[in-house]
Amino acid sequence: MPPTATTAPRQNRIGLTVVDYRGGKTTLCAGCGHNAISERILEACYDLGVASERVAKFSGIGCSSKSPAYFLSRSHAFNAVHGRMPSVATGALLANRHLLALGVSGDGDTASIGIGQFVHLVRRNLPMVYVVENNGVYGLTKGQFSATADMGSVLKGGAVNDLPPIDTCALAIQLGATFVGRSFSGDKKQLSAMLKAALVHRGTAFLDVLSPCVTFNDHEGSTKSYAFLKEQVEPLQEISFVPAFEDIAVDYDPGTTVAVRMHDGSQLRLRKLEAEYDPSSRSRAVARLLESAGEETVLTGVLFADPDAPDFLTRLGTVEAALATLPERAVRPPRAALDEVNASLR
Amino acid sequence: MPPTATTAPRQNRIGLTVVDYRGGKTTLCAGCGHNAISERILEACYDLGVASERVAKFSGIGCSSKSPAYFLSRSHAFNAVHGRMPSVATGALLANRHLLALGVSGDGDTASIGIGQFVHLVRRNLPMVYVVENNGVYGLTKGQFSATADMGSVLKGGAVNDLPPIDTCALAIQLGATFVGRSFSGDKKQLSAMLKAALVHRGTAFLDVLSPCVTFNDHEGSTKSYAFLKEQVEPLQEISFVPAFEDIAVDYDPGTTVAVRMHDGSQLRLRKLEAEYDPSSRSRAVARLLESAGEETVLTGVLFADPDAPDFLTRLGTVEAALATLPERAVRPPRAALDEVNASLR
Amino acid sequence: MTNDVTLQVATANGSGSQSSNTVLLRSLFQMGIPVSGKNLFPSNIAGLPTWYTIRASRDGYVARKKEVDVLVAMNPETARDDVAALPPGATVIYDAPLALEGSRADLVYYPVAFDAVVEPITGEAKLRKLLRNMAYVGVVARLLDIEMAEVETAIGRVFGQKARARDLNLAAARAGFEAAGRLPRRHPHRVARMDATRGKIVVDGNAACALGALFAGVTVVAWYPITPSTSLVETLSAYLRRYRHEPDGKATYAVVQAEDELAAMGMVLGAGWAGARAMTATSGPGISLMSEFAGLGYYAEIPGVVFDVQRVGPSTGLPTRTAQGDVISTALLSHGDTQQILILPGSVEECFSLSIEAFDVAERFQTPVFVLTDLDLGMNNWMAEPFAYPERPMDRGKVLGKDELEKLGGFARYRDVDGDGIGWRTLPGTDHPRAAYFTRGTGHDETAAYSERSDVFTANMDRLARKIDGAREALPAPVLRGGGDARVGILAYGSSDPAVRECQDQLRAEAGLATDYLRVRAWPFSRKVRDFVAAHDRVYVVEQNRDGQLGALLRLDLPPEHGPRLRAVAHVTGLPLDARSVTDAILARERS
Amino acid sequence: MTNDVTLQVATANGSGSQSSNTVLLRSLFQMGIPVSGKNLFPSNIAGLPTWYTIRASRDGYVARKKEVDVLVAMNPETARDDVAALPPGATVIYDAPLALEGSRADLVYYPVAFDAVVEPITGEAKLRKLLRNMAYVGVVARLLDIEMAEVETAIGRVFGQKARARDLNLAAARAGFEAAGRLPRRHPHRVARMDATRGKIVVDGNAACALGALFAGVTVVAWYPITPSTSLVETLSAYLRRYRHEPDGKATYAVVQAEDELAAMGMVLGAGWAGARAMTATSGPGISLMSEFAGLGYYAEIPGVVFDVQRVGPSTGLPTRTAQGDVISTALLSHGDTQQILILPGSVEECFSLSIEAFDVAERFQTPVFVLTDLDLGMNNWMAEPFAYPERPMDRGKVLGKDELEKLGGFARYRDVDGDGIGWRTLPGTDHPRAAYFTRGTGHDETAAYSERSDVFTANMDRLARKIDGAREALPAPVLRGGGDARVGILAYGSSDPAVRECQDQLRAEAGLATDYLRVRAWPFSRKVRDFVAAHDRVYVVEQNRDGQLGALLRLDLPPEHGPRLRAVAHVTGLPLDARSVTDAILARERS
Ligand SMILES: Cc1ncc(C[n+]2csc(CCOP(=O)(O)OP(=O)(O)O)c2C)c(N)n1
Ligand SMILES: Cc1ncc(C[n+]2csc(CCOP(=O)(O)OP(=O)(O)O)c2C)c(N)n1
Ligand code: SF4
Ligand code: SF4
Ligand SMILES: [Mg+2]
Ligand SMILES: [Mg+2]
Repeated sequence: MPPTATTAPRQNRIGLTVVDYRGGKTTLCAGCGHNAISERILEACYDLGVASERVAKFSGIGCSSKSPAYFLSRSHAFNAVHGRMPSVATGALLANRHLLALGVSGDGDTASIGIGQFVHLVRRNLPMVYVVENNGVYGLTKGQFSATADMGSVLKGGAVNDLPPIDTCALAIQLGATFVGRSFSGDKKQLSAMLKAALVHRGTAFLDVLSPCVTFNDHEGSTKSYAFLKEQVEPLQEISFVPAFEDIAVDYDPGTTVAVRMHDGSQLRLRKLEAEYDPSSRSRAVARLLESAGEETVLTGVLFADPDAPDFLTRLGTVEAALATLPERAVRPPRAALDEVNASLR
Repeated sequence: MPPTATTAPRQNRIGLTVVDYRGGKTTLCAGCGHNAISERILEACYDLGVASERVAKFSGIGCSSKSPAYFLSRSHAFNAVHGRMPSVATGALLANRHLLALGVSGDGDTASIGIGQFVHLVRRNLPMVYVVENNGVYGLTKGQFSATADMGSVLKGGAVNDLPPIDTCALAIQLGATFVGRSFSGDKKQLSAMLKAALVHRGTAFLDVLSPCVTFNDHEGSTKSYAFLKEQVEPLQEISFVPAFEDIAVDYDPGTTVAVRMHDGSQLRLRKLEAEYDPSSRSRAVARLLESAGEETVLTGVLFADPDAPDFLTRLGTVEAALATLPERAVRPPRAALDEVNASLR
Repeated sequence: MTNDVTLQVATANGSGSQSSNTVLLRSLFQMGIPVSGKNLFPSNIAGLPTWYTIRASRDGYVARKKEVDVLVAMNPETARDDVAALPPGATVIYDAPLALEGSRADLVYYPVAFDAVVEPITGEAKLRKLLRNMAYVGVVARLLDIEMAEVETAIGRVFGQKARARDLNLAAARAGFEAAGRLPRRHPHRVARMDATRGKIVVDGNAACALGALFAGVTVVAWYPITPSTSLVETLSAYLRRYRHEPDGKATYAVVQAEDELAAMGMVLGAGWAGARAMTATSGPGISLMSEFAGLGYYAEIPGVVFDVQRVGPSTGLPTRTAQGDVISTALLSHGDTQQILILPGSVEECFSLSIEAFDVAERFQTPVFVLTDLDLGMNNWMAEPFAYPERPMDRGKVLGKDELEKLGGFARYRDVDGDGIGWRTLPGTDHPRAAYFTRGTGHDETAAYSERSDVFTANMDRLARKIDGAREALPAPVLRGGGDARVGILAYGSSDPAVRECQDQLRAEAGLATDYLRVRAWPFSRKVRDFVAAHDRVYVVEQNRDGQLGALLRLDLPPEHGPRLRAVAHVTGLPLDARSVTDAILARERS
Repeated sequence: MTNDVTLQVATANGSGSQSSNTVLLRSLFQMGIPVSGKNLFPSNIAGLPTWYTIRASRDGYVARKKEVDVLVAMNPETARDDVAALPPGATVIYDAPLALEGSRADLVYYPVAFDAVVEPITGEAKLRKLLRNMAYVGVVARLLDIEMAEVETAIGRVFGQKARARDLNLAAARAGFEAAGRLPRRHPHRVARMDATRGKIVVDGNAACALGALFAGVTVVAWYPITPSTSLVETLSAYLRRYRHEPDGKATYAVVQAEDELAAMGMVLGAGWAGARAMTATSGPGISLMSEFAGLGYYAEIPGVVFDVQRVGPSTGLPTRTAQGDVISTALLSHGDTQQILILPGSVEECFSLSIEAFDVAERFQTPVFVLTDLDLGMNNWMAEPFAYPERPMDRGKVLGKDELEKLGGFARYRDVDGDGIGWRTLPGTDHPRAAYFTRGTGHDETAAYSERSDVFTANMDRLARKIDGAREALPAPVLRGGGDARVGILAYGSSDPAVRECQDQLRAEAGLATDYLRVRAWPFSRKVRDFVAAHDRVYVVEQNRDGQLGALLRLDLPPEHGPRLRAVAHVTGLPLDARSVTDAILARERS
């Protein structure tokens, strides 16, 4: 769209302005990576013309889990208990399969206390966007290591982590997630494209987004600081996203670029920076991630995508309408049914 | 040892007979795979001359988790709550690092409710033998699918599983276990050798042992029945175990056989049946398992071994003696220490 | 001694005796005789001792009776103990090789060579083992005068379509019947046709709860298997499959086996928040695991129904024994000041009807509702009146839709606009820009916005207390038995009901003691409960736990000056409650 | 108005005001004036409003006082509200640009241009922002006559080795002091040196509990961070590092950050079972998550110490506010009939001494012990007597070693050989063939063997009840304040203590009402608690929760006829309790 000369605020394809996608004022620290991610989410929803009323935001507990309050205030939200966002989101989607579920969690919330529910959510391929804002620490409780902290990373007080990190992406790929990526809160372009793809994906779209905690984990010796990440982040691809409502027919070179056709007809274009990387193979993706374990390099990009796998809700074979609001006649069997039951028990 | 002519019962190297390793009478169903595994555990301990008094048995809840009552009655045991064996075992080992911890769990106990604690146990490389008696169902609650049930497997009542199984071995390898194997309750020789290696290993030795539930999951259509497994089990290696106290110098062909030197000097010999399989590479082991996912074939054998990685207790840097029984003078600082503290708070 | 007999069958579990016992129970039922059955089974799958007790009672008593009149001793492991426990004069039918006849002089013995009896029926040894159990049915039928025609009908019903199994079992029962014909009859007990079961059904409480949920229009079921609640969801699933698919095959429900109870409860809250009628079923350990979420449900005000089919705790306890031990911890489930609504069905009829009410209450009061039954009620078979179709439409509570929002111009989620402490809610997905609100377990103001203010917090908590208090008279009211003018009251709930009714009769018959009996059906208590205590000098609170848990809740609820009127009759043995124990306990206190 | 002043500082968190407030607190303390500080902070990391209240009281009152005498208004966001809340006649020191002077006519205003005051000190803007907060320290010092020498000593102490920070802060404080010299003094409050803090220490309750655990010889610590308990374990870890390494550097302890609270509790039980002194620390949500394991600990009889630093529930609630809301749910934690021992320290001294006792009690009674403190006690700084070295050796409870087993020839884990309900245990790893037993949460007999027998189950449960009942007089005894002969009693616990003491004085001074005050320190209650109620006409039960939780436990424990004597004074606002609220509540009841 060519920029217009008037001062009327820009509108997206459903006639809303960016302001309509805003949330409350953040109460996170200035400079916190999480704030940048909130911005990207808000923008991605604006750009895609997502109807906020269809969105349900979910989170657990932590600084990261507070962030759904800071975007999309027109969407319902459920800030659950620590580590238990997956089950709450599952329940809500069971009740209403038409919700667009957008979850934000932290590395502590997901990889420490929440790893069990995470594993099972991923295994079910529950259709939702699941973002982990990964800073390697528990921000809200003042900076203890989480289970994604790297070996050898040092806390402000000097403590050194000597346990291997859980690679939530490798785990998600291994266990059945159908769209998995890793990004960095500082990489606007990559993160935006990946968020958009995640939003249109039908299945578990898991994004591990490195998101420095400026207050407790942004110092020398930390492997989750801005400085460290700026140095070590290594994109596997250059990513662009062409929404279904735009013209897909723009050229690309199939030799260097993989085009992933998303469920809704959008296209995700991955211009390869690491030639051999193949985001369509679970086993090779996991192997590549495990090989890089222990290295300082942080691979980012779309790690795995299988846009057509059946999702959990589809597999359940429920009626098209939301179960939550089915009328009484649809859910209370008729008198004859009870008569039949009574007869069978006589 | 040549068999003697007398009728005196055979003794192991610490002068005990097999009877000394027995437990109570099993209350599991006749033919249950779990009973065979109990037998193998008992024999392995007898063969190695394990001092039962040093052993602490752990389990969660389930038919499988009952089984520690049926072997090694001279060992302390802790039958915990459902899915929480890992934390209890961790605590006990923290208290007494000299215990030989032997855990038996079920696929429901570990992969369903217990997956969170399992992930973290493995990540810590807690030194213990961790056996999952895997029948793909919850035996004790009468045969619902567990999270290791294969896609397409059918229950007696006709229900079909449509979720992918969690491959606990792939998970354990990915997350840091240092000895990982898969076996079948019906394969005496393989299971024995693997149990012995696990018992001498210093680190998390995880064994997923397929163990049919004759009552609820041994029918046609089940992928965990005796018939199915006998057909589909495919060993990656032929395994033998030479304990440290025996003569290691027996010949083997290094071209076809990998010899793994265990921490205590024992040797595990893996004669390769799948030439390329390399149990020393985490990434390749996981990739191989993921490739076989969805196939009917069940790969068994030693999937991964890293006998020299530091275990959790060693990393903690505690005194050699068990913390539990340190005398008062070792754990209550002297009066002068409190004086110093008081002074610092003035 | 007609139509007043308690029969106990001792076998090993997994031996197929369950079918035999059902046949016996049904035969009596078909003869019009009030009957009840109690299954006492071990917490494993096969091979351990099991007892099944059938009581036929012309007076309609269906509580467990401790004194066994006729023992069928099939299990060598327990036979001696079983015989030792009999009252003088009892009858023992036993497998001949057990040679029990010498063990006591004061019993009537009937040895039956069961192997020989079934030998002619089939050559398969494994099958013969099972058929021995149907043979004792024939023996019992002959010795108690149970009509063989009814036995045959019952066998036909139990084995249904499986023609071969049915025929073999028919043969075995007949063989037993024949064999018993040769026994010299020396015992007093017999049964004879009555007309006291016409139109009645036989069903267990778990099935009844399942049917309640079905007719309550449940749409989301998340669960994790645990004895004795498992069959509730499994039965519900079967009914849902039958009655809740659209013509195109699509389901109007979702049943999800969660990874554990925490997840199950999280799913229930997620679904309840999004507007579904959601439920789970569990037992004690699951309740403990749901604690954190239960507090969230209370504080964020989210509907959901939790069935707790109680078993014996603490901890894993006795998974296959019955108790009422989760009452107080469930009422106060979770840290901080929390109050959870409890519903306490006292019969299989109520398992059905109060389960339906539970869903209404949950949505009306926007809070988790716990339906507490127990193993006895849930897993044993009970006679009952046929279930009555719900006459009231579903009460979906206060939900604002798009149009209302448009009219109102907005809403405040936690504002007490109606003076009942209950706010209006909206459902996610409501297509209105003012519909959204932010649900959280942290402090919040009326608009659901985050707040740490003291006054906001306190006002909200006070409203919550008012809201739950306001449920007292909206919950199932207590039920009075007796004229209301006795000086002694009995208060009980749940599966204790049949024992307490029988106890009332015993007290009157044996000691001339008139009692009123109030059966409580919910917490927070109706004010009628206070009034009952106020109207009686002494109130015995009968319950199946050690610490007198409902009594404790009651004491906290009463005007303190009425506290001294309460007397606890609280015991947990794991066995269904029997009247004799209660009567003896009350008489001992009355006489002291 | 000398040495009776309450100062409130309003800032944003993360702005470094914590150091400034500590300097003020310590300066007063060093001047020998009884002082207390209350930090009211939000549940985020930086930028939201924070208040810190310092009370200097010549009478030694250390409870929060609602009426602020002097406000330091640094936070534009809250300044207007803060001023509005002041009592008439109060003093406002404020950042000049806030221009608060017009807001109310009945206050004394001191505008200070803080930016200008710190401007000369450094060119770094970020630093200047922090230094503004030290400048108000100088202003307050000047206006209240706090000695600058003590301020400087306190700054030296707070900034320790960091020479540059120290010097900058010294400069800022001095600059504030100078600036205030130019203000015309128009307020009545001042302080002057006393001698009431000599020899005392200043410490928070979490550090005191940590030190208790350290000197109790704790060896295994498993935890999961949660406000407000986090600093307990973090402080403990620091002390362990300092005092619990052998000369060769090896540790005599292990601290493990668990993956969650379920795991933390599992580790505690595993370690306690294996013989270690094991502990965890948590707050409400963690307690809920530990429910299932807590029941296992009770039933399988495993020692362990759980610190619950209570915050405001239900659910996530107000994580940075104080309450006593977990009392009843913790006492009855887990399904089935369970009873958990509670220990309730009422001061930082007791945080130390009773923590030590908790470990003895846990091992003596072989059961989990819950030490309940709260955010006020745990995270605020308190004056205290120096900690007293434990005089009694550790009580490791009944453990049989190899030699005893050899002599006895064996043992039965759950046999009540001593008549106190407590069996003897052995530790895994004991080198004796008879040492082993099988620990389980399922039914078990005296030898720890699996059992489903009713009589075995009931006998075991009765023994457990006896065991816990037997702890009554072994737990920390209640403490009486008053002659014991008043007609009105007050009963309270934990951090309510200072407010209740002050309230007693107010009641006497304002209404001539003499009271006796019994401070409860454990549950199950000592019989002295009953006696106290028996000896008083009315007993006010003061607690910081909505539902009167300890009062409920008390009502269940009293002879019922004493129930009517209890009156609940139960409120939770999230703020530390103040005397005025309690006094007013009691007087209102006394006068009605
Ligand atoms: C059950 C429970 N345990 C502990 C806590 C305390 N807690 C709050 S947030 C948090 C960790 C958050 O870490 P993460 O998810 O990484 O979020 P971040 O703050 O780093 O964004 C913890 C432990 C809690 N709220 N609930
Ligand atoms: C908290 C809790 N939830 C549920 C149960 C019920 N339960 C007992 S065993 C079991 C599953 C056991 O399955 P698995 O671990 O595979 O063991 P198996 O019986 O198949 O050997 C369940 C769900 C329980 N005991 N505790
Ligand atoms: S503490 Fe860290 S994670 Fe939390 S808001 Fe501040 S910077 Fe972000
Ligand atoms: S039910 Fe299955 S798992 Fe359990 S004992 Fe029987 S065969 Fe084994
Ligand atoms: Mg984090
Ligand atoms: Mg299983």
